[in-house]
Amino acid sequence: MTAATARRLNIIGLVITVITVLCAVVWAFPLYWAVVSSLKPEDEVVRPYIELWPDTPTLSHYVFALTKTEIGRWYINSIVTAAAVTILTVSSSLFCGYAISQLKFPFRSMLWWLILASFMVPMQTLIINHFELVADLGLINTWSGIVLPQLIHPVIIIVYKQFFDGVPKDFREAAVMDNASEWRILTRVYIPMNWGVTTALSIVCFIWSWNSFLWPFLAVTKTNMMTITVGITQVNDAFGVYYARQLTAAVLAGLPVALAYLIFQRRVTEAITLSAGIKG
Amino acid sequence: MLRNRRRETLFALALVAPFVAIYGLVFVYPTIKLFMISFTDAPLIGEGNYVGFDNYTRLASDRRFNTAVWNTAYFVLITVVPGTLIAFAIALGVNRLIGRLQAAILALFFLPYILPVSVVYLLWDWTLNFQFGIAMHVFDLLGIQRIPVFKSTAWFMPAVGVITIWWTAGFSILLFLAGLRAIPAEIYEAAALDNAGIWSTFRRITWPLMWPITALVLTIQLISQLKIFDQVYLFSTGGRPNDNVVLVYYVFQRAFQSDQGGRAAAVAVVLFIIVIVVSVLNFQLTRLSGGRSR
Amino acid sequence: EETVTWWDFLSGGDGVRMKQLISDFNAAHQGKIKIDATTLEWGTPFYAKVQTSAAVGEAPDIMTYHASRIPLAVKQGILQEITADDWKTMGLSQSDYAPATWDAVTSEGKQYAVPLDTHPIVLYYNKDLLKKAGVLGDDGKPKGMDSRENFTATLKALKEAGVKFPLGSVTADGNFMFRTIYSFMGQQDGELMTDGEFLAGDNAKKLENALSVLADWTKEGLQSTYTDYPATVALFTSGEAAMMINGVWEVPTMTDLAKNGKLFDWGAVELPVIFDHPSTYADSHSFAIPSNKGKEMSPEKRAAVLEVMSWISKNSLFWATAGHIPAYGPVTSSAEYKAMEPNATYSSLTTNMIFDPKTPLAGIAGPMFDVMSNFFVPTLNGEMEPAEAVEEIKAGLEDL
Amino acid sequence: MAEIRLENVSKSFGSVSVIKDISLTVEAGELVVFLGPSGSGKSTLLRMIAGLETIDSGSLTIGDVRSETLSPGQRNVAMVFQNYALYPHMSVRDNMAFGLQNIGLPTAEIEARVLTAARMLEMEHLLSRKPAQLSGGQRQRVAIGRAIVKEPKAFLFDEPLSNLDAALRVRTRVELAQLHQRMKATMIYVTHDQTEAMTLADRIVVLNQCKIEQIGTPMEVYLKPASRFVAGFIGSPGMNFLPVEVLRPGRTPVRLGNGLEFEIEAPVPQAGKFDLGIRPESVRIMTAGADPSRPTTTAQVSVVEQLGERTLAYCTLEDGSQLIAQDSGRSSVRPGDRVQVGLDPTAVHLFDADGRSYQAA
Amino acid sequence: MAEIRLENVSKSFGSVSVIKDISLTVEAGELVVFLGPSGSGKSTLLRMIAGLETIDSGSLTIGDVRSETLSPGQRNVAMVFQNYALYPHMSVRDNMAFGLQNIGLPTAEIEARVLTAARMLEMEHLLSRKPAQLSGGQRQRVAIGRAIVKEPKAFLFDEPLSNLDAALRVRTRVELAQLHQRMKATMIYVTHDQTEAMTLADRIVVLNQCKIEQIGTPMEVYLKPASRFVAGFIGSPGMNFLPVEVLRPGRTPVRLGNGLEFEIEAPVPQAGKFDLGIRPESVRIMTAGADPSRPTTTAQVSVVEQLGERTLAYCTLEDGSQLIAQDSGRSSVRPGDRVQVGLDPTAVHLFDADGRSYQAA
Ligand SMILES: Nc1ncnc2c1ncn2[C@@H]1O[C@H](COP(=O)(O)OP(=O)(O)OP(=O)(O)O)[C@@H](O)[C@H]1O
Ligand SMILES: Nc1ncnc2c1ncn2[C@@H]1O[C@H](COP(=O)(O)OP(=O)(O)OP(=O)(O)O)[C@@H](O)[C@H]1O
Ligand SMILES: [Mg+2]
Ligand SMILES: [Mg+2]
Repeated sequence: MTAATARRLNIIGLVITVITVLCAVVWAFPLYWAVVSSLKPEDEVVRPYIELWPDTPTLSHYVFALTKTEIGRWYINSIVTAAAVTILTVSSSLFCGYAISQLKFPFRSMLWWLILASFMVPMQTLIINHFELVADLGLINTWSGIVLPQLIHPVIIIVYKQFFDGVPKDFREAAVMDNASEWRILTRVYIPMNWGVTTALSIVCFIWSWNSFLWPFLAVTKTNMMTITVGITQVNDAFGVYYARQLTAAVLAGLPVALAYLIFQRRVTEAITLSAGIKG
Repeated sequence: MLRNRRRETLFALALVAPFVAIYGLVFVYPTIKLFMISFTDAPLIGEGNYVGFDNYTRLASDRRFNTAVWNTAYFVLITVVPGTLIAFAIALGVNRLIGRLQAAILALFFLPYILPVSVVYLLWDWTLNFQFGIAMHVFDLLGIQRIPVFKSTAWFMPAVGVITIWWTAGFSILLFLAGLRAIPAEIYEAAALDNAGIWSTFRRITWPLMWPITALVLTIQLISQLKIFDQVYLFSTGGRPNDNVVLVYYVFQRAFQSDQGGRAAAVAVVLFIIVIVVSVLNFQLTRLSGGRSR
Repeated sequence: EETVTWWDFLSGGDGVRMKQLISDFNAAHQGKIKIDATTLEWGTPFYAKVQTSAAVGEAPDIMTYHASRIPLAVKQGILQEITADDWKTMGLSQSDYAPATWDAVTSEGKQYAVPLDTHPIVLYYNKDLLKKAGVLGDDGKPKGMDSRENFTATLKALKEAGVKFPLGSVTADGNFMFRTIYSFMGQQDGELMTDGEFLAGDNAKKLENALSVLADWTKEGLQSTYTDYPATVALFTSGEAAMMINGVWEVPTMTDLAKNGKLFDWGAVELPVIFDHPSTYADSHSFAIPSNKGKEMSPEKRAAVLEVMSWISKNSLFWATAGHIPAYGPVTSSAEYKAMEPNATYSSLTTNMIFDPKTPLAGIAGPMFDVMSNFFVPTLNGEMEPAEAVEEIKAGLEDL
Repeated sequence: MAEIRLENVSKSFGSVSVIKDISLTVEAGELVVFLGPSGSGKSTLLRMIAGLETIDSGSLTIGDVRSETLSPGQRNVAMVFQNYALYPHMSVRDNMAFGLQNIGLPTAEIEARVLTAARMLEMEHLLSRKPAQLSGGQRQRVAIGRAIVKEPKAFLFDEPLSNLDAALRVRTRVELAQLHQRMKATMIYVTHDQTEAMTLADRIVVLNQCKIEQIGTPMEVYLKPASRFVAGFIGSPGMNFLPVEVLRPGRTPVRLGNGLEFEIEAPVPQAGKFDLGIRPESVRIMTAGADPSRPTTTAQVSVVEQLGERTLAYCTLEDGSQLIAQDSGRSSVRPGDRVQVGLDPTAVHLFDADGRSYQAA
Repeated sequence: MAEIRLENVSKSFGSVSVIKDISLTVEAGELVVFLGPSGSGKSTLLRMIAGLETIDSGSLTIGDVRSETLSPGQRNVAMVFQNYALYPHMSVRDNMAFGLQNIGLPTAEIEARVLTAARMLEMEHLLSRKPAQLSGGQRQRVAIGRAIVKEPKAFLFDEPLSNLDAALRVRTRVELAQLHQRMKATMIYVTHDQTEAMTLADRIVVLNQCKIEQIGTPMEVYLKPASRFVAGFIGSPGMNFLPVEVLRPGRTPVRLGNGLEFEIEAPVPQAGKFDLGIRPESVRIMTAGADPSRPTTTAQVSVVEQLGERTLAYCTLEDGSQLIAQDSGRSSVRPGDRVQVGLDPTAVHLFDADGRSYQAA
């Protein structure tokens, strides 16, 4: 009974591990399938049986997308606007979250409730108002116009506040004893101590901005100002059989963020781990 | 602490100023405008005449609005709790792994989160394509009747629900992992010495200790699923949009397809109120049940 | 030099051809007019964008527009009238267009767009399979094109000959099927809207008739079910479906495949006459001039825009290679066009064309589409009885 | 180095009074330890001196500067926190330099001061490490180093050793003592560990319930506790207390609960019930042939703690009162033994019902 | 209660050997303390007994049951963790009941056991509180209570007091000793604080670098350390070591670095260089008229620690070697004084270069 139980426990553990790995593979399969399909010629794509690897792998769809469109320009637009959204949102949220968490000022709690409430408003419903606003400001077809309405992500402030709340107040006091000004306390103590969460939030914010479609679509009327998600729809064809080409477009739109995530993954998970600060 | 009140206030105001400026410009102002438009018969864009509460009162007898409310509720029902549980289960599985394997598996589970919704749509539309979708080939192999997933009302919401869970679980998984890692190993060792089996360890230790995180994830999920739109819109075009309509989609239809900005705004306001009410309820609920389980 | 800002929603093969036309135009007008073109996503996004942009004065100088959307656009006041003077300046006139086409761009007696083409749906067929099943007529057209019974017999014969799907239909997409169903209504002189009333009188019955034809084909296994657009094309081109009802814009797909030797012997004809007389649904790509709020268009600019519309209309023979039927009569009556196959074969149907009902609710990506689509899909795939669907559609339309 | 003078200082958090009218002068160069049980207000007092808490009333003078209203930075005192509060993202060097950079000292000067401090604390080789890479004792030194470089008027320590394990604690304690001797700096040191207090302090301030119970050198506090609280709190284990009846003031016989009578010098105003306090080392297990002049009584041993260099016997007298007696390291006493314990009448204290001390001898 | 027997037990983490071939028998009812510096493998050994770490080789018998392969639950031992590892979300009652519920005991029986344990630990009034609402000492008692209710074959404690402050530590230490006496349970207790070890243990197992250095009663370990490591590690402060030259084996003169010669009983095989070990309490500050028979030498006092009941003087001999001498509590020695220190020649130990001990007298 003795060794048997130990072994049984081990076997249960092993089974759970195997199940997890299998689930992960199934989970990610659509991603694989999309990539593989995009490497097949169209007529191979629609074969009535499962073909896990192309018979005749082809990059023709990629060549098409990369040469027949202004995709390079779209990437630049996406990178610039998503980066701007990320930097501006994360920094303004950081400052605001810090002030709400650490400083006393009038209307603090009212601001906090407003921010919580804004998390509950579906941003899509404001899009027309945003459009009028941006048009009034003369920012249609500009990077600023694409960026401006995306600058509100209440969640980021909420998370920042939680993290700043979690920093032991000793550090603040130590810095005060060290004659540090408020600005230096923020920039030299609180921000560096929260690099992890900042990375995580930046990546998430970048993902959100990169993936937004409806707003950049409305805000841009020139091909050379389109972001990748908007531009890539030109690769699609309303007619004919173009599964592979559409999937290629999808892969091209998603790839840079996927790569960025994989590069930064370690820091994201570390940050999240540090966030044991999330209290109930 | 001895503080210089005036300096602190000034500094705080300087810090919040950029945010408040943007916030006022792109959130507060448009929201107020939205409220005001909801009392007019404005088109998608431009001015309209004041019509009082007409836009609200007619919602009561609006069949599509009803459908939208129920569909939204149904969608919340089938995604929020299952999505949270699935993410929890995955986090438990991933948490057992170590080193590179853990990183790799976590990446596989997280990657869908980074995709734009249009890509998610393409992927799944393709995977579940009635003629050529790989899932249908699998069904054939298993001897199951093929299912026109996005064209039948019975399957539509569950399918979009599953896809939504697939798409958004990554974020919840990260939160759960954080929570799991915060539970000291010694608690589990104590439980092992206390003869607790896998199940009772989970039920009596892990679950209650994770409750705060679970409540957090539930809240985030609840709020975002109430605001569901893109997936439903994309998957239902050409299919049965009016049967699958959800609240934000209905706003979209009214605004963009019917050119009725005023009526759309009214629906948006109602949705906003629903979200607030439900969040407050949810908050009380999780606090109550949290109080019970701790 | 005038720069003309141009928006279109033409992607894929259409897009390639239009880009060609544009660059030809630019070459021909070097130093005088330059088109600066942007392609935007087809459908709701495009029209929402046009509307919002026009409202803030950010709309282009010229844009492609579906004729079916003109009533809505006129109501929204986002289109400029094309005046008689304009027509004269362009060197075009009513007589250059088929009456139905001219009517399609006319709203309350005024014209709001210049038609570029009409794009009806047609019946594509696989001559090899038809021949094998013995239903290919001597004229090279399918047999049984004259009545419901005969056409159904043709389909059955194909089925018996082992064809998996005698007819490929885009049964997964109600929006698309609207074209076929509306055509069948037209064959009974049915109307969706009569004096502002939906499905008045026996029009409901006519819609039910139209639906039951297709529903019956499904029931008898003669038609592919839950097939989305590309799948339909794929079924046809791979030989699994012997015939296919689809837009003329798929012609290039076939021609290209055939050129590469990847296709069987194929043909395209006007839809079969299921009911009383031939009738085919069509829409028209046209050019329209948005009325930009708060922005007056300079006469020079307007002249340039008119020149664009005129030039492209007159040079639309190349556009015909996209399958569409050029709207400008002189082009279709030219010898070059007559030599184009299968375009010439189906160009005759311009006399039998019907367009969308004239209501702001109609048109591509309009709310009427959604209502219909919602019930077409279940009906065409055997989940719902046509009579019930008609009831629902009527109720849904009235809800708008 | 500067003198720190508190006069009639009070503080409350909301309605809770935490410091009640405390006056205290810490001489320049002196090391004063605040000792007291948890919640007695030690940290609060320290933080008031540092400027991290406001002072409700009373005055604070550091050096010759009235400081109640100065901001923490301006007071020029340095504080070493309980958990050190080292900036985890900065190297040791940066941790020490941060405060100097804040006041805009030239880089060369900063570098020089950091190096001097590092040399003094023998941690030059650690300068580029991050706190996470240091041992507990090393972190403690960094925290001190961070204070030293400021060349402050005074050092404030808030339980700096409480996070260290016992062995490390002893070592760092000695290091701190040596540092103080070398620097002759004014230091205030908060702890509730009295071994630390005894070994480090020039003077000890015993706090209890928001008030000062006693101020004195360690030996004064140990030998002449001003109150029963101090007597019980100081010493490990603390003083034994036995109920006793004073029969007559003056040199006089007292009677324990078990009836034992003996004479002590009792400077009490009148006869009556008192508590007699006597430290374990003044209670000896009597072996045959021991000093017969001591008052002796019988006791039952319940627990024996052999500490090596001495042995503690936890005894119960006949009337049930508890008493800890000390024996030599190589004691043969076993739990359950009945033994004779002898009290040293010259080392007893008397406390009245209010805890006031009346020193014998 | 059950005997615990380890035979030739080894353990490594990856390539790091952490336990090397240890054999040890803990008698039923005995309280054995594992004592050793950080990283010596104490916790690992304990966790191996508990079943929280696997045993690489060797055998483990608890009671009469071979237990290497049993799961932790089946071994029926209870462990009290360093930080208690109480379930934070359960009440005290549930914390104690959890283990019993897991083995399916009837509710009434569980309730009874929990109540008994609570009564024994005097915490009946705490039963419905959550751990967060308890003080450190109370938490400790809950952790013990959780162990008691299991009625285990043995208790394992992993530094259970290390999180408590000094005062509480002393109190709970005494409570633990009393508990052991009442229950007569087999207990293994891990610590690196030797006061705890000395006061609690029936026997002490001194671990160093993954091996057992010595097993013995506290006084054996204190008085007859088997090695220089044990001698230096036990005692607070530890033993003094002075380099010494043995002139001749047998009863024989030795010479210190400063030239002082005196005679000790030296059971060493031959003459040569040794280390002489002598505890602080055997090194006395000589006052005029003290025992003239002791070997005496001159020393310079550097630090004086007045601990109240005794005083430690850190001295430097003329040759620079360091020595701690003990004086009475009311000592008048001051840093900087030159004093005469007298060694007790009957209390010296000799250690060879390998650390092997040669006991004098
Ligand atoms: N911010 C506060 N608000 C209210 N009461 C407080 C606050 N800070 C401290 N106290 C109370 O003031 C009293 C003194 O606290 P203080 O921290 O000075 O004690 P301490 O002597 O340092 O104790 P310890 O040894 O536990 O650190 C305690 O009763 C505490 O509860
Ligand atoms: N999981 C592990 N992997 C690798 N090495 C380990 C692991 N656990 C412990 N060790 C190593 O084993 C040795 C013994 O560790 P152990 O925890 O038993 O020491 P200890 O005596 O309890 O020390 P402490 O007093 O600091 O608790 C240490 O050197 C430690 O670094
Ligand atoms: Mg304190
Ligand atoms: Mg340990």
